[in-house]
Amino acid sequence: MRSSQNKVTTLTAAIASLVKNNCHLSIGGFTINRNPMAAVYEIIRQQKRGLHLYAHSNGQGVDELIGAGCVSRLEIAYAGSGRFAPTCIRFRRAVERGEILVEDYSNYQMTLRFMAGAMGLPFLPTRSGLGTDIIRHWGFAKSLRKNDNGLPDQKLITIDNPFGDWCDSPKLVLVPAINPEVTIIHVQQADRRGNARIQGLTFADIEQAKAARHLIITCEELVEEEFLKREPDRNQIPFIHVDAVIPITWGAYPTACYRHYDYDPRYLNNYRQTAEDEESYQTYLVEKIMGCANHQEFIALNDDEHLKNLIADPETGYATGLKRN
Amino acid sequence: MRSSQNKVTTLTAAIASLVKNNCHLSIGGFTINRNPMAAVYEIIRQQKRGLHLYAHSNGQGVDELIGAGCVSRLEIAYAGSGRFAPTCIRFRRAVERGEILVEDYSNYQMTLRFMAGAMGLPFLPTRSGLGTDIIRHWGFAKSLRKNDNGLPDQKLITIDNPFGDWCDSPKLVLVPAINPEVTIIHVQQADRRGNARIQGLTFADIEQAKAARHLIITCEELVEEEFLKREPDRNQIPFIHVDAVIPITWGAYPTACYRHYDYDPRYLNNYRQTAEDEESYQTYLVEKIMGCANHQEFIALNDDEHLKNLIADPETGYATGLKRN
Amino acid sequence: MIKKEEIETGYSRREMMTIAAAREIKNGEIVFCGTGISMLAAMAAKNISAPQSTIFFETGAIDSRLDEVPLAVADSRVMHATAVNGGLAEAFATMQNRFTGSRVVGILGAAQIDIYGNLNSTAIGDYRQPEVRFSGSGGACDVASFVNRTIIFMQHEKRKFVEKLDYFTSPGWIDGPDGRQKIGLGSGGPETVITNLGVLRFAEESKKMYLAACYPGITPEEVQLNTGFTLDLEQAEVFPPPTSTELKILRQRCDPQRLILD
Amino acid sequence: MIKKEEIETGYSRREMMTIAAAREIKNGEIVFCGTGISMLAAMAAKNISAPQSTIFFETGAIDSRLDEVPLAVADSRVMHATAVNGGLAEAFATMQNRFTGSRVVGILGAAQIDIYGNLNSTAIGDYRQPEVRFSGSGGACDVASFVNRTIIFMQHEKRKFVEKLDYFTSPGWIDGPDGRQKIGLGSGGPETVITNLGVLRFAEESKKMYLAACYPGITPEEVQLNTGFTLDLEQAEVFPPPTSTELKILRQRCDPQRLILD
Repeated sequence: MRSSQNKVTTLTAAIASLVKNNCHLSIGGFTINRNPMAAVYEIIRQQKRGLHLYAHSNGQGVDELIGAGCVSRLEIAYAGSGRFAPTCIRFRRAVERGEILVEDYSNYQMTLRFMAGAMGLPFLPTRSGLGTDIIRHWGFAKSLRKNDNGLPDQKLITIDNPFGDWCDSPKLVLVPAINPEVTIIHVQQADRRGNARIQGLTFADIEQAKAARHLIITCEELVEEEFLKREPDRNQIPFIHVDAVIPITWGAYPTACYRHYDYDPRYLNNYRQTAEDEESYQTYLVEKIMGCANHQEFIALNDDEHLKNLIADPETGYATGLKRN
Repeated sequence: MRSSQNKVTTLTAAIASLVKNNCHLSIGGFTINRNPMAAVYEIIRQQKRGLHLYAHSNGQGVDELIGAGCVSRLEIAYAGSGRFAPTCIRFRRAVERGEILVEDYSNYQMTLRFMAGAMGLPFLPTRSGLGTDIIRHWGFAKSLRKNDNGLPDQKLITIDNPFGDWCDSPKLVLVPAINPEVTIIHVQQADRRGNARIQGLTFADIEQAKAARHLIITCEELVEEEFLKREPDRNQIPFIHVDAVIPITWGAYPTACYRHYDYDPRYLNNYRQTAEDEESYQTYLVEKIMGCANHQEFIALNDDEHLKNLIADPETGYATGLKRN
Repeated sequence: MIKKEEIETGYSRREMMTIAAAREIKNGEIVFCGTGISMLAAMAAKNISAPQSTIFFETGAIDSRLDEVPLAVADSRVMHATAVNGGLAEAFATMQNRFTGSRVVGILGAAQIDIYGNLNSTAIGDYRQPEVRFSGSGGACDVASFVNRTIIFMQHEKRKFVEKLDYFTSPGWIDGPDGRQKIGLGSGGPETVITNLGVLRFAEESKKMYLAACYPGITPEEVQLNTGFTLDLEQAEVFPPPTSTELKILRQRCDPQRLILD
Repeated sequence: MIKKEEIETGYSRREMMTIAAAREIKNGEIVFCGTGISMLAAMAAKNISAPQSTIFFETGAIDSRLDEVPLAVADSRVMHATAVNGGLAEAFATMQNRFTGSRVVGILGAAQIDIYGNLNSTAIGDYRQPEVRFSGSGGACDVASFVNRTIIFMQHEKRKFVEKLDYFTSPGWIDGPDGRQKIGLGSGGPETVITNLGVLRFAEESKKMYLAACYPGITPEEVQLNTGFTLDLEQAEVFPPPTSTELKILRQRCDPQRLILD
């Protein structure tokens, strides 16, 4: 499939065929930017269960998947949505209630774990984490690890530098690779074969993409291959890694997509309030998410004027002067 | 110096102050592309001696430095100039005569060594090299390593995967970081503070740049900071790594500089013939290199018509239809 | 909403904290910012006393212009007019890098801090089923491990300044002057803790936190009362209040919408 | 300069070698190319039988268009109209990657080869002061370690097909069927050796090289005479000569200036 010349499909089909119950899934984006939200909502609609989810610092996407009951296990560095939710609400509740198992890493550790996966290595070293509870406390017990061959037998391993005092690093933490069964990222532009261009910060999306067995790319714009090939210095993901391409405008909404639209402060503030209350959260899920057949319908819940305010200014890449209180 | 707002200087001053005799130097570029040739020739003019040189696959730059007697030790993966010299001539001769010490790595190993340096790590792992003489044969003896605190005590170390069979990698080769005292790269565009943009392939230049204690950037074009900041996705090196910026047109000549000019087949073919003969090589050094006060004079040895033929076609980035026999 | 303290002094505690942190930033430094008040402190420093400091985010943005205050480190506002837009890999490598990391000052926050400046931003109670769960390390553990010095923002409450952390997320001085060296970390460590009551630093010989200054109107005893371990109060001075220039720049240039200040 | 063989057959040995290698490349494969003839073989395959193969260079170029033949893997010609222009780090990661590496076919050359397809491209004689020094591994050791299968180009001479390599640069089958596994490498290994005399492959049970085919006009005995170890000659067929279409495309589309073919 990865050498196919046309990978364009529907989100419904891609999620149905690649995101299985209990699978190991990684989603791109960071807190309130470029989360693959259309895909997240489709996963919720298809009522996937038991997902083993990986992210580094993810906010909205992770919180909605947890809130909808799709997630059993989570490996993460940070679950927050910036000022809109310093700690994600449904994440916090699920962990405190013991509804999901969570295993903590630092942001760089998660980045290196995806990078190791992308590089085809079992681990990468870092000095981050030495002496901390991130090493001492495991979220997943040894037995759970043994029974899932998608997990390494150990969380993190501290070693002495085999090169002695080279680089003034007497000790290193080895972080094990992640090779998710599926990664989903949202990008600004892709072509039918799957070549992709991210504008602005790439976060750890490239590493997450290349570490995965299967890669789903949702994109704001489907463009011609020739268009991307005119400036290949600006592309990051070659088609050889890609399984499915789905063009979806507003595909990251309510999170931001640099140079296309900003995050929606109204949505994110409402979400925080809604997420705090069990009943209103269930109503939100039923009406806003399950109640829409697809992302287009979900976006259409907004009036045009509201969406227009979120459109990025071509100069700065965000909605300059947007009311964000 | 690295936080200075204006790092523009002359090549003469930058080489004189940063490239000391016997220092550990790394140069960017790959075989016949984007070698920092203006800097190489200036090093030759200043008659630097005893350099400990690092490259991955470098052709022209390495060969000229060796030919001029500047180099004592070399760590490298590949010394060749493509079809113009499958093995670099002066390199080959110097090694066969025992005039320089050389230590061999693979291209990925060298890349990872620079990457480790850039990441502030003492080593990175790979599966490349397992079972080969690249691990068994050291170019530098233990005693030499002990006496130079710029070198790790061991060349390469093979370990068992501490995560067992995770990622089907029972064994790994650990490659030690390189932190050169100075790296020199040639880029297409830079601003006065040192922000830099490479067009086309980056080779391992970014890793080499960030691994170094001091970084000299030569650039085809000195541009305004605002120009680079308008499209930061296309920049690779932020000013915080940079010590000196020197604008030099044709700074990579006779190697290519994508989107600016092609390599010069006539020069490279003549060089190969010249390099084969001891006497003509000494004449070349005296007349062509030492005989020019600077790179501008060296470039001016060519008539305008010849240089015009090398100018890159704006569509393809190279000199389309160039006679290359 | 105007708070009582603001009516009395003409500035809020949050403004005082932001300016206190901004004053710690030296010209030429590379400033690692998290979300919220730390970002505002970096913006204030750049606009007031350290114009050649470089603001830098773990998301990969270096030297962001920040025409508007970002509400998260991944906010598109950090991506505009940067020197380079990279990713997390590049950002953390810059901090772990031996040549650039030593020029980075990190600004962090946490849910708990101990006397050696070690931080918890993960959980209260049992790790696997906590009483209170926080966001997690994010980049905090990385920054605290790599960079030359860190500035820490805290709300000054007894339950937050604790004898023993519920979860050890990010390394401070560990357990004393050679604590970091013993576990394999290089130089660096926390330098200043800025709270809503005053400024704390770490004693050279013990690396224990002491009270360096109280904000005008706060007594050292009040600080001790809100601290879960015994503080050396002997060296406490009165912290110089924000100048009108500092306040003006903070309010008008950095956060005119008061998105973070309120 | 027309060679004797070319007058007799209408094509040169170098053309025969290039086409023999091109025929090994499957549609949909990712083709790692070195400098020279291997690059031409990949171009020929893409233009003849494997239009959906992807040409890829260790320098970081993926899916280069190659309107003109490059004279080195860093030639600016490989940078034009690619899917992505990256660097060495990305290129080798693609080969070491568990999902993409298995779809890469690598084309390599060397100065010496042994019966298990292990390669020397470093030195003849003592490593530290060699009789003959070559360019060194470049990416050869990396490719030979990582990818699923490799095709090797060799000049067929006794001093190049040796019992024991002077320097072991790149792993083939090491010393037999479980050789790679013993040293910690995954699946993959050399599949075909293409020389100026014929095509050699590796026996399934022993992983020893055998003669699979001779070019028209070459006898198995001639091949053995130019090989420094004993070859199984029993399975040698006559290799089908280049078709006129293959020759036409190779000469007109791939290397009209005969920069590599001569």
